[in-house]
Amino acid sequence: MARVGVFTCFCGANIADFVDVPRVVEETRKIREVRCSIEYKYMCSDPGQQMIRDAIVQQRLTSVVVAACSPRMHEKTFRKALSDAGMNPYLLEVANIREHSSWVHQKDKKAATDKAIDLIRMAVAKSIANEQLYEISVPVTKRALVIGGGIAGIQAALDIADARIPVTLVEKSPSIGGRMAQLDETFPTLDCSQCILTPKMVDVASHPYIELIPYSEVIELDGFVGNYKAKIRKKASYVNFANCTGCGACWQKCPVKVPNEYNMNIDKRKAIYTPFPQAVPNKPVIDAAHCTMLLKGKCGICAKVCEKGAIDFKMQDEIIEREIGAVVVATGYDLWDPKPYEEYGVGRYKDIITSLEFERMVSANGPTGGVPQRPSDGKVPKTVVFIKCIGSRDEAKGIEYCSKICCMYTAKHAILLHHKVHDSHAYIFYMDIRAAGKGYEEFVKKAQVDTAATYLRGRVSKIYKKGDKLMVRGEDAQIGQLVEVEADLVVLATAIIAPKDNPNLARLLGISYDKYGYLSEAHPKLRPVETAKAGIFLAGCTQAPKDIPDTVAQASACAAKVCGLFSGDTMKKDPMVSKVNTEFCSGCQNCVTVCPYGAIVTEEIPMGHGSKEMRVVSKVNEGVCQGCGSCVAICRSMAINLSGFTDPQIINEIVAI
Amino acid sequence: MDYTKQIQEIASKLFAEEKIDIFIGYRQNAFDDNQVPILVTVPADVPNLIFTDKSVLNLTNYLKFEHTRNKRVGIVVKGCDSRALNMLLTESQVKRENLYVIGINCTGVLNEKGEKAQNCLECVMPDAVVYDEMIGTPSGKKEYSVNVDVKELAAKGLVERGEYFQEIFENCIRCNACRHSCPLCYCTKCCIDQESAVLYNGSNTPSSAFHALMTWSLHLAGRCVDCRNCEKACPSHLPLHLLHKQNEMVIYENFQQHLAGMEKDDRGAFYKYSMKDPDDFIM
Amino acid sequence: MKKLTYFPGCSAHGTSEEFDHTLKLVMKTLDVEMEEIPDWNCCGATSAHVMTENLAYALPLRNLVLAEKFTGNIMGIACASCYSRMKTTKVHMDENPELAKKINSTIIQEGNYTGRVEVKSMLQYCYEDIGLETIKSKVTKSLAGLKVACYYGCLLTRPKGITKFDSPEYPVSMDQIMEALGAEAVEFDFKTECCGASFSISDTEIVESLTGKILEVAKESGAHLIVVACPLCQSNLDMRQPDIEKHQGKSFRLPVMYLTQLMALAFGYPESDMRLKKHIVPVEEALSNIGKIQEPPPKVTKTKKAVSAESEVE
Amino acid sequence: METEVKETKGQVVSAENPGIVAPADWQPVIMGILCNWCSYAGSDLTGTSRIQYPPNIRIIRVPCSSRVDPWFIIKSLQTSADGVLISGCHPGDCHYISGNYYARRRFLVTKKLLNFVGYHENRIQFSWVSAAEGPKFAKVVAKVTEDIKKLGPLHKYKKENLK
Repeated sequence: MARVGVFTCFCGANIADFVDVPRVVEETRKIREVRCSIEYKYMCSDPGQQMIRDAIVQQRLTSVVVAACSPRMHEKTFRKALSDAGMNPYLLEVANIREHSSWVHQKDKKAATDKAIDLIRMAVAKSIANEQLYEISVPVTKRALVIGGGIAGIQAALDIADARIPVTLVEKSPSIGGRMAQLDETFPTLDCSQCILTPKMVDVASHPYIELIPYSEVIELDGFVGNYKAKIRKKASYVNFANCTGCGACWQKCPVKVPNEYNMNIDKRKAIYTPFPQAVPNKPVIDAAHCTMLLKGKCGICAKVCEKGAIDFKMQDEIIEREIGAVVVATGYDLWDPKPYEEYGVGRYKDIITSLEFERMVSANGPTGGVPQRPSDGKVPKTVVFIKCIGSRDEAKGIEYCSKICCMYTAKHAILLHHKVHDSHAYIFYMDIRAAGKGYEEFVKKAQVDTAATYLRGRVSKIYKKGDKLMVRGEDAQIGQLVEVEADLVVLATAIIAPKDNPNLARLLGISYDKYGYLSEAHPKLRPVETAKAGIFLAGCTQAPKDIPDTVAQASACAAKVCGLFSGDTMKKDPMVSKVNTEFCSGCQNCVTVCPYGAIVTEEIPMGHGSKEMRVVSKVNEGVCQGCGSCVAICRSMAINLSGFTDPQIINEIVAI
Repeated sequence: MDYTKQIQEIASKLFAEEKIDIFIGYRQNAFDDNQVPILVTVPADVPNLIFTDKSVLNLTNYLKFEHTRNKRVGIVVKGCDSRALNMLLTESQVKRENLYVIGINCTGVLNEKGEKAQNCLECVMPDAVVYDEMIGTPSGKKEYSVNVDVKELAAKGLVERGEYFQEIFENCIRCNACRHSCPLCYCTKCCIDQESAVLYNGSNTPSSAFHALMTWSLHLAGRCVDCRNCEKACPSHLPLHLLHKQNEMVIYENFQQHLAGMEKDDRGAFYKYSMKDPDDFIM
Repeated sequence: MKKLTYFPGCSAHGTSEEFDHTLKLVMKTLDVEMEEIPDWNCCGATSAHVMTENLAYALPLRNLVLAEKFTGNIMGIACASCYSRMKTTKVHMDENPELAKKINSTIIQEGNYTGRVEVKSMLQYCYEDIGLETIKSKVTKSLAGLKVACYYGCLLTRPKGITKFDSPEYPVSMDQIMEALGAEAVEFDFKTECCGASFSISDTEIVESLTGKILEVAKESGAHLIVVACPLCQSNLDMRQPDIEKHQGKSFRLPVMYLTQLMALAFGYPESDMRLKKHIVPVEEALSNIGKIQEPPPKVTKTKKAVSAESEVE
Repeated sequence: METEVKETKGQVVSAENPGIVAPADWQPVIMGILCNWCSYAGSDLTGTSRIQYPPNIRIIRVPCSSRVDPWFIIKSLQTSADGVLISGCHPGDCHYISGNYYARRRFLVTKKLLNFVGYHENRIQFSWVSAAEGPKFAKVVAKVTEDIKKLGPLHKYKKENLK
């Protein structure tokens, strides 16, 4: 026989003024299973809790009902009181007689009291079916996987590693550094990007807690939070890094020239190459798609000149497996291809370039030695037109969103142009100037005033050729007139888009992505770094376009989340998860389909006791289950139940009144 | 529609080639006025097999019993039966590799009065959708139409409809024959039989019948293929199809014209969703 | 022999008679039998679709219904405006059969619209259904030496969702036909710029400034003449030229010819068949460039090439 | 086709069973099943905002609307309840990603089936109430209570052995 204790709170006057508490106590005492019914002014106060603890011991209660405020308020408080009295905390039920009765029926004390009695009756009935539950602890593998070695991945990896947690950093290309390594100077302070980034890259390479796996990709992720297993494919580099000293003799002698991705294809690199001089690791790789030795079996010059014998043409892709507890995804961004802007002559005119191409040109280690040149004739441009929102905020040709950083880097480009070519002039066509950020508006002002760049509000409708100039025709909406600028060079601020591979990666990791391909955060406001899958976090532009400070902040936030997750040897988890009664499970696997977390798997069990015949049943992975109960409601044979909200508990509530 | 010869030939061939252990088909009953299922285990019994337009029952029901589990089974399925088989395959209740399926492209079976059965008149898929071997000419998918009885009842007033069903629930004797005859009621332990004190009081009253039949029909909603085994098994001759057809209509009209078992790996309407599902009934 | 159902439109019988005439010659050479729709009616361009939507559909729809009485599966249209109205109507009616039925049954007595007949401009027909190879094979007098700027105007390739033909901003079909005839199609940026046709009557100043820009860029590109496939383009660019020259103090002297006139010429028809007298800007001087092959421009050698996407081996 | 709800002075007639009448001051019992993250939080907000609503509803907390098995509805109607209100997160806002989408399908079929066998459709009602929609929750409860008051007491298939 159940022995239930009911504890009704006055909540000062909050409850007592509108609910007749003595009558509640009197009525609830009549319930068959109720052993004691006690009232007190403030149940949540120390003396109130003491009354509960005393009653549990003295009355040998089997469950406790507290009639007070919402369980969302003090459920934890009272559970602790139960624990302190040596009772399983999950034998508590809260009857919400404040938010659901006294506060909302202030004009009818009788009705409010009747309702309060009913709510307590329901809670008592439910509590009788309550079971002892225990917090689930899931062991944690304390190693983080960071996917992507741009500034986001670098920052996350360093912050996690500084907390003495091992990190595996996987980078797709031969060197870490990402997009930031391609930048010249950064807004709004014009620090040299290389100067602030390369020390961090070196730190990654030398950090005792970071394992850097460059030129590789994650191809599989199994498991759940704290217990993931990742498979990483390390692409064949054909260079034995252990022997290579990075002397560079191989690439100097290589006869094959290939467009250089690092310099936006403005110049050429070799088929054996390091992407850029400050690359980390500073070891070359062979581009198998272009190496004549690998393609046709002829050449092999690099192998001949390598004194260390580090070249190995027989090298194969390698699969590396790592057990990890959490994942940070930082795959960065791609740039939109402005081809649809046919009215600008994109693709036909060499002197129309993208911003990142311009960035490479003005970069000191760039293909033109830091001075911009017209691709058509190599002349230094005097008049440069910058056009913003190419693809961004353009539903017809591109995408609807704002790429966020173009306003700032275009202002930067105007300033850099002025630095490099003193007698030049910049014209900037814009839709709006979005310069929200510390020092950003001032920076734009600097471009407008100090550099005297001409800002023209309006869209460009046409670019056509006149002699060797490009005529840029657009509207100056502020004076309501058509303007034409005779330009030497046109720079298009193309939109940021999600990496093409993101949907594949998302499927592989089991997380979601939006219609543009950006990976989705768990909550746009309150959980911006987590994904809906526990233990997987997002940093940088893979989640949405953002600038360097925001990216670094998000990366550090990821690191904090990972460190929090790894703060104990096990993770504690609410025991409100689903459980399968294998005796009743018929193995239809519909629960596997509806589970939003993939928490349900199947296992084989013997048909009967000692039987050799096997049958398939469902099994809940407690570490992954979030306790929604979707599986419970669709299980026809009621083989699954959700602890804390079992069928008997809810049915008891329904039939209690 | 008389495929007796073909089926006997196929069954003999399957036994001769040792492809099957059991063949599930139809035979004439003792009074020669109806057909009953037969589980043929030896080739000598093959001549008893028969298939005509009186081969009414859905034989896939016999796949859920212990006799056939993990045995190699040859089975005859009509259009509706094959949809039930599809459901069983999708819900992992039978293994495809254990089955040799003879699909009948059905032209409709007869009811007790010798007329074409109502579910055959309204049939959407007379052709077998799963088969190893096909008999008859496929006639293709038919247009969906709302069940005439459902339509007629829905046109009546609420009170009248309520009284009609009250009688049905009063006449139910809670024998569970409907459940037993349904191929898709294969649960290890039916929910109605569990924890009876809380869920269902087990007594033979209209309210318990109501509760059991409501639960049952909702568990078959989006899965029922309208074979009407249940109705044939019901000793009280209750029009059980009303409940299933009502649910089928709601599902068809609201959830992208969903019909159970038409495709492989379609788990039924309640195990998927669409953003376009109706929302106007929710405040 | 291919069959083509032909919709001439009002201007083909008037201002652009030379277009109509040379089109018929060209089609004869290309082995296409043109069947002109009898009792065709106005396409409703410029006025109907700003007044009432249903009327704007009804007028072309009747022509489409009439076209379905012929065996040909394609309705070829000379005028770009007619083409635009007809094609828009076809696309919208095919998307919305209910509306088509309604309009059909209310106004049109000649039959029921089924959507069988495809609608194409003559440019599109030449490019897609006849093909560059066939056109090339019929050339008896190459136009080599002649530099042309191809002007498509606003309607032949736009809106993209309706026409589904060539690029809406930088089309190339006419350029390729010109090259098949032996002429050189110069790089011309104002292929689809607005000529101001809608203001033709009401505000000629706008037309002059817009058309003047087109002429200026065409001249700049080195063309001897402008090729068009639309009567309105032709009249605007040709007829207004003297006025533009006078008001803007510039000299263009750029003749504006129909695509079909040049095709007919290349197919060996005498100049007398071109109706050259109808042009305001004389064309003779421009046409005299035919046969005068200029020095080919010096080829850029591989080493000087700025950037190539291909990899290369030294 | 729904039967017209009869307005009778001084008493309420059951919509399903015209033979059953109740006095005019009869109060229905409504079973409210609310999801923890949106609707239960929303109902708490109604309380903290002191927005008043009729006291007929008895609230059960479940983690998600997808936890609601149709026979919770059936069971409620067979025991003390005269009507049921189920409330969850707005589509797209489900705390558990997709729970309410699955639930929505079951709710529609259940509602239509119960109506088919003789329950007035207003006895089974659904709402989406977010954690911020305290005022909406009050409105929803008021409307459901009013609807069910008009329908009169429910006697159908009540458990014979219950009080």
